[in-house]
Amino acid sequence: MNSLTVYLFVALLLFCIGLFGLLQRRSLIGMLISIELMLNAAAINFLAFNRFLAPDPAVGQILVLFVMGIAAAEAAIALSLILALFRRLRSINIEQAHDLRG
Amino acid sequence: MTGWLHDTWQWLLAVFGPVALALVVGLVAVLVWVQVNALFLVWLERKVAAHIQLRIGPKEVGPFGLLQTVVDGIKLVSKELITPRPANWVLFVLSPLLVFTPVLLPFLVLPFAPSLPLRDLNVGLMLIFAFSGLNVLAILMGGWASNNKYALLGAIRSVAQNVAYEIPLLLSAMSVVIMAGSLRLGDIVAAQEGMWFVVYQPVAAILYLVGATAETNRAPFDIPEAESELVAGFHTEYSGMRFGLFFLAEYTNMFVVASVAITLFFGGWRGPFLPGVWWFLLKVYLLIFVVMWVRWTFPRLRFDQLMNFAWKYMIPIALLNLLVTALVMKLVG
Amino acid sequence: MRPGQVKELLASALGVEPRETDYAACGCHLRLELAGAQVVDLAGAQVVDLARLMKVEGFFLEFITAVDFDTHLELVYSFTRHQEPLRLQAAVQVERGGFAPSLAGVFAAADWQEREVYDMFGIVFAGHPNLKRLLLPEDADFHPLLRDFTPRPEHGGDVVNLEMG
Amino acid sequence: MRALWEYLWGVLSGAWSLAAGMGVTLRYMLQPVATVQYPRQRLPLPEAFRGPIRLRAFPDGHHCVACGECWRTCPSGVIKVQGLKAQAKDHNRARYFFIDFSRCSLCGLCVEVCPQQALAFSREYETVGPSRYLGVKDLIAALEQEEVVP
Amino acid sequence: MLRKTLIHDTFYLNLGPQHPSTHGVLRLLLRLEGERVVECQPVIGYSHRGHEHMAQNRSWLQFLPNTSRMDYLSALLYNHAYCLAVERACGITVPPRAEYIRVICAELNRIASHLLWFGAYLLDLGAFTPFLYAFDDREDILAILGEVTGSRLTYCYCRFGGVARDLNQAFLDGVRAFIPKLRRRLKDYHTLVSKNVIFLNRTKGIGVMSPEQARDYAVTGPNLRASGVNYDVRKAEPYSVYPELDFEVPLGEHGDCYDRYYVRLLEMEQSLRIVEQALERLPSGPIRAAGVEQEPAPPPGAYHFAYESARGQLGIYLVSDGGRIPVRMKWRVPSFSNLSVLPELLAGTLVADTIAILGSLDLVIPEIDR
Amino acid sequence: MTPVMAHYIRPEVIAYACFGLVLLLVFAGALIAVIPKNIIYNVFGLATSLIGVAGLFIFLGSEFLAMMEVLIYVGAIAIAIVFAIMLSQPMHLQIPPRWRPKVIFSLVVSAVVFVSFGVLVAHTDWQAAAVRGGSWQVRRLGELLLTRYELAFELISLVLLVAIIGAIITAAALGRAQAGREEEEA
Repeated sequence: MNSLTVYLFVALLLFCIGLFGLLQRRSLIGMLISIELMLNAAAINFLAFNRFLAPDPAVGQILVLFVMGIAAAEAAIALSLILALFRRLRSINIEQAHDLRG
Repeated sequence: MTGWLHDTWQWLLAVFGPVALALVVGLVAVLVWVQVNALFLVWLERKVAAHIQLRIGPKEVGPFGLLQTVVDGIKLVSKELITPRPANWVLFVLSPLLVFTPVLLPFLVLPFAPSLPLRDLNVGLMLIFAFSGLNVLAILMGGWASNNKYALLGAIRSVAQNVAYEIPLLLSAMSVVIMAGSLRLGDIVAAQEGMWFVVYQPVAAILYLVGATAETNRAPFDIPEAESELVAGFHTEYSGMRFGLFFLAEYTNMFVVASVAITLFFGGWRGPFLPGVWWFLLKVYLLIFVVMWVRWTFPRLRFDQLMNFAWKYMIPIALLNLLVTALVMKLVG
Repeated sequence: MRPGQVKELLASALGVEPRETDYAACGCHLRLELAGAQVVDLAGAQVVDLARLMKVEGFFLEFITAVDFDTHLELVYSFTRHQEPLRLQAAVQVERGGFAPSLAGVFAAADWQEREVYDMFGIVFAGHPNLKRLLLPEDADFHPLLRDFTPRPEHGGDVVNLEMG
Repeated sequence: MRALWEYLWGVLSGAWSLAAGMGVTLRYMLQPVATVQYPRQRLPLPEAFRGPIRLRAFPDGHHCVACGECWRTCPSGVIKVQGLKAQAKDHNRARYFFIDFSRCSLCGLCVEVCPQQALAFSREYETVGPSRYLGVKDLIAALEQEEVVP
Repeated sequence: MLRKTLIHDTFYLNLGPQHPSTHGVLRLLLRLEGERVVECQPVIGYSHRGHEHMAQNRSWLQFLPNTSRMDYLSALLYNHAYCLAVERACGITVPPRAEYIRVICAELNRIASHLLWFGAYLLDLGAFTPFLYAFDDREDILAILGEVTGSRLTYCYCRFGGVARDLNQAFLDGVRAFIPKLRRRLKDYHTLVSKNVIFLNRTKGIGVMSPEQARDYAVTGPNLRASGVNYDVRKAEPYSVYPELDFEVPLGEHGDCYDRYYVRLLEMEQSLRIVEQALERLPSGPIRAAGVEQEPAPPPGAYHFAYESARGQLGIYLVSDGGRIPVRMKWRVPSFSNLSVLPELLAGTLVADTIAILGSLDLVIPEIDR
Repeated sequence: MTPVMAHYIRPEVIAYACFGLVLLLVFAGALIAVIPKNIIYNVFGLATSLIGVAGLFIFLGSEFLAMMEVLIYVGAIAIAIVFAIMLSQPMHLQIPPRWRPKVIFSLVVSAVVFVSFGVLVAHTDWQAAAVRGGSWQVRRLGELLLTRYELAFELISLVLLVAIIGAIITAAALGRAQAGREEEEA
C-alpha cells in the first residue's frame, strides 16, 4: 500500500486490461471505454511516481489534470464521430466503417 | 440510567476501538438523519403546497399530520416490488441503491456547526459536486433499465438538464471560492464572519439557487418527471421501496443542495443567540421552504427552453460574474 | 349580404332556386331542395359547385347530417357566415346506402362531418380521402341512426329491465 | 447595444413577473383554507337539493294513485308502479312503487309530472352501497318503515 | 449497401386514450421524428353513448336530461339551448323573468366551464396551484347554482316554457358576493399566470391558427375569436335576452395558444358583466309560460337553432313529424370541429407543445363523441 | 471487557481494508468494462473502475485529483458515453459474436505486454529525488498552473475548446448532410 511497486503493478494490470479490451472489441464505444482505462492507468503512474520519487509534489498532479483534459476532449470528439458514423451506417461496429469510402 | 449508558459506551469503545465506533456511529447518525429529514421535508412540502392552494394538507395521523409520511413510508415498504419483464434486472435493481449512495456522501463534509462536520476535507466543496454527478449516472441507469419509452426519455432529459445546470452551479460556487480562497467548507463559513457572501455575490446566489432547483429536478425544472408528458419520468416503472429510495434521494438531495447554498452564501452556522446547529438547520429549512414555494407557483418550462435558459442566460451570466469577481479580488488584494 | 342576394347569386351561378324560409320560426334563411332523379348525376356535381360558391362567398360549413325518412335519406348541408345571420341549408335526397359527392376537397370541416354521416347512416361519399368509421369501432357493421336499426346486446350496453315481482 | 439592452430587459422583466407570481401565492398561503373536512364538517344542503326521490308522507300515508305518469316520463325507465283498488268505487292506490336508483339520473321529471304531487326529493346524499341491486327499492315499503321507526 | 441500412428516425407514439393530459378518452396517434410531430391522427368515439340515437327513441321532454350529459362542464348551456330550440319550434314564448334567470345561470355556468379549463390547462403546463384556485372559484358557482337547480353538475334546470324553480335569496346573495370575488381573483390570475414569463414562453406563438384555417374547419367559439374573427352567436344571431344586455366580444390577434387563453379570461369578465346586468334588470313575474303542455311537440318540419356554448357554436337541427318522438335530432357540437383542426396545428411542433395546443382548444371529449 | 475487536480494528487495518476495496473496485470495474458484450454494462463498469482509481488517488495523497476524477470522468465522460449509446440505440441491433482468434490474439498481446513491463517494473531500482518539497495543497497546484505550466494549461484549454466545437460540428453537420441526402432520395 505504501510502496511504488504496488501502484505500478496496479496501473500495469489496468493498462493491460484496457489493451485487451481495445484489441478485442469491435464496437467503437467499447474501444473508447478501453482507451479511457488505459489513460487512467497512465494517470495512476504519474501520481505514483510523483508521490514517491519526484522533487515537486504538484507536478504529477498537474500532469494528471492534463490527462483528464485530453481524455475529455478525446471523448467529445470520439463520441461525436461515433454519432455521425451511426447516422450514416446504423451501426457502431468498426468493421463496417470501410463503407464510408465513397 | 446514565451510568448504565456510560458503561455500555465504554465497553463498546474498548471492544471496537474508537475508529470503528466513530465510523459506525457516524453512519448510523447520517442514515437516521436522512430518514427523519426526508419524512419532515415530505410533510413540509405537503403542508406548504396545501396552504398555498387553500387546503389544509395532512392532518389525520399524529399532531398536524406529522406522522402521515411515516404511514406512507410503511405503505411503500409493504408494497410489492415489481420488476417489469423486459427490464434489465441487474441495473433495474441497482439503480435505486446507487441513486441513494452519492447523496449520503456530502454529509461527510457538511459543516452543521463549527465542530460538527465528520471530516472537514480541504476539497469538501469538490466532493459535493463530484458526487452529485454520480446521482445522474444512476438515474440514467434506472431509466434505461426500465425498458420503457417514457422512462428512457425522462432519464435522457434528466441527464441533459443536470449536465447543463451543473456548469452555472459550479461557476457560481467558484466565485465564492475565489472570495474565500479555499475549497474547505469550514474556511468558507469562516470567511463570512463580517458579512454573508450573498451580499457580495447576489447574482451568484440567485444562479446557484436556480441551478440547484434544476439539479434536484424540481419545478419549474421538473421536465424529467413532467407528468402531463412523461407520466413519471425515469421512475415510471418503479414501485414500493425502490420508488421510495428515489423519493428519499430526491429529498435528501434537496437538503444537501440547500445546505451548500447556506454554507456558500448565507453564513452557514453563523447567527446570534442560538447554537450553530440550530441556525444552520433553520436557514436550510427556510431556503427549502422558498424552493417549495417556487415549485407550487410556476408552470413548467418546455425542454428546449430549459436548455436555452441554461446556455443562453445562466452560463454567460455566471461566467461574467466569475470574471468580475476575479478582477475585483485581484484589484482589492 | 342578404338572403335575396344569395338567392339571386345561386340562381345565376347554378340555376337553382332556394326557398326563403321564416328565420324566426325555423332558424334558417334559405333552404335549397335538390330532389329525386337529380341525386346521382346532377345534384352530385351541384352540391360541390354550391360548396365552392359558398366558400368563395365567405360561408363556412356548419355541419353535414342526414335524416332518415324511411323511403329515402335526406342529406343536409348547413352553411352560415361569420359576418351576419344568414344560413343556407341544402337538402339532397339520397337513397339508402347510396352515394354522395364529398366536399372534403372544398371545406376541411367536411372531412369529419362526412365520416360521421357515413358512420351513422351508411352514405358513401365519393372522393373522400379517408372514409372510415369515426365514432363507432372500425369493425362495426351497422349504421345506428337508420330508423330500422335496433340495438342488440352485442352492440354493447345493457338493456333496461325492470321485471321485479 | 440594442440587443444587449433587450437581453437585460428580458432577464429583469422575466424575473419581476416571477417574483410577482410568488407574491400572489404567498398571499394565498396566509389566507384561511377553503376546504371543508368532510366527515367532520358538512356543508348545508341547498334548499332545492335533488336527492333520490321518495314518496311524500301524509297523515293518510302516501298519495300515489299509480297513474303511471312518472313511469312513462322517466327517461331511463327505472320506475314501475302497481296499484290496486280497495273497492270498486275507490281511487286507485299504489301498492308497489319500485325504482332502480342505480340507473336514476336525478333529473326530477317524475316529481314534476306527478299530478298528485305525491313525489318529493329526499335530502339523502350518502347513497353508496356495495351492490347495484341494492339500488332497487320499493318506495312504499320505505315509507311504511319510516313511519314505524320514529 | 448504404441505402439498405438507412432507417428513418420516425416512430409512433400513442397519446391516450389513458393519458394524464388528454382529459377524457381521446387518443392521439402521433408520428414523431425525434421529438417533432410529423402527423397527428385523433381517434375519437371512446365515450360514444349514442345521444342522437336516444333522441329518436324518447319524447322531447324525456331527452331533456340527456342534454346535461354531452358537455357536462357547461350542462346548463346545453339545457338552455335545447329548451330554446324546442320552444322556437313550438312557438312558445317564455316569460321574461324565466329567460333572465336562464341567462344568469347559463353565464355562471359558462364562467365555471372556463374556470375549469383555466385550471386544467395550467395543470397541463405543469402549474398545479392555479388549478386549485380555479376550483375554489368554480366551487362557489356550483354552490350558487345548486341553490336553485338542486344539483351541481348535471342541472336539468330549464323546462319548456320556463325554468323548474324560482331564484331564492341564497342564490341572489351568493351571486352578489361572487362577482366582486371573481373580479379580484381574475386580477390575481393575470399576475400569477398571464404575465408569467414561463407561461408566455410556453404559449406565445405556439399552435397558431389563421382565420382562414379556422373558417375552413368551421372552428367556433373562443378558439375562433382568438384568431381575430368576430363571431359570437350571442351577437351574430341574437337569441334569448342577449340583445338587451351590454357586453363585448373579446378578440385575439395571433390565434396562438396565448390568445386562446387570454380570450377566455376576458370572456369570464364579460360574463360577469352580463350576470350583473341581468340581475339588475331581473323582472318579476311567472317563471313558467302559461298554457304550455307538459310534453309539447313541434309541428312537422325542420328547425335549426344556433347557440353560443362555452366552447363555440352549438347547433341543434330538429326534424319533427308532429309526433311525441323526434324524427331526428342533430347536435352540431363545437368541440367536434375544434378537434378536427388539431392535426393541422400540431404538424411540425414539439411533443411538449402538443400538450399546450391540445389543452388550449378546450375540448370536452364526451361532447365530441355524444 | 477485553479489548478484542479493538485490537483488530485499528486505523491501519481499516486503511488496508479500504485499499483492498479500492483495488477490487478498480479491477472488477475494469473487467466489467471490457468483457460483457452489453455495452451499457461496459460503461457502468468503467464508472466503477474510475471511482476505484479516484480512491487510489486518495491513497496517493491527492484528494483534489480524486474529486476531479469523479467529477470529470464519472460525472461527464461516462455520462457522455451512455448518452451517445442511447442516442444511437445500438440495443436494437444484434451484437455481433466475438471472433475467437481475435480474442485470443488480444489476450496474448496484453499478456506479453504485462509480463514484459512487469519484469521491467520489478527489476528497476527507483531512485527518489534528493530534495523533496512537501506542499500538496490545491493552492500550489493553481499557482503552478498559472505560472510555470501556463502555456500547457492554455494549450489544454484550447484543445478542449476546439474539440468541443469540432464535436458539435461533426455531430450536427454530418446529421444535416444525412438528412439532406435522405430528402433527395425520397
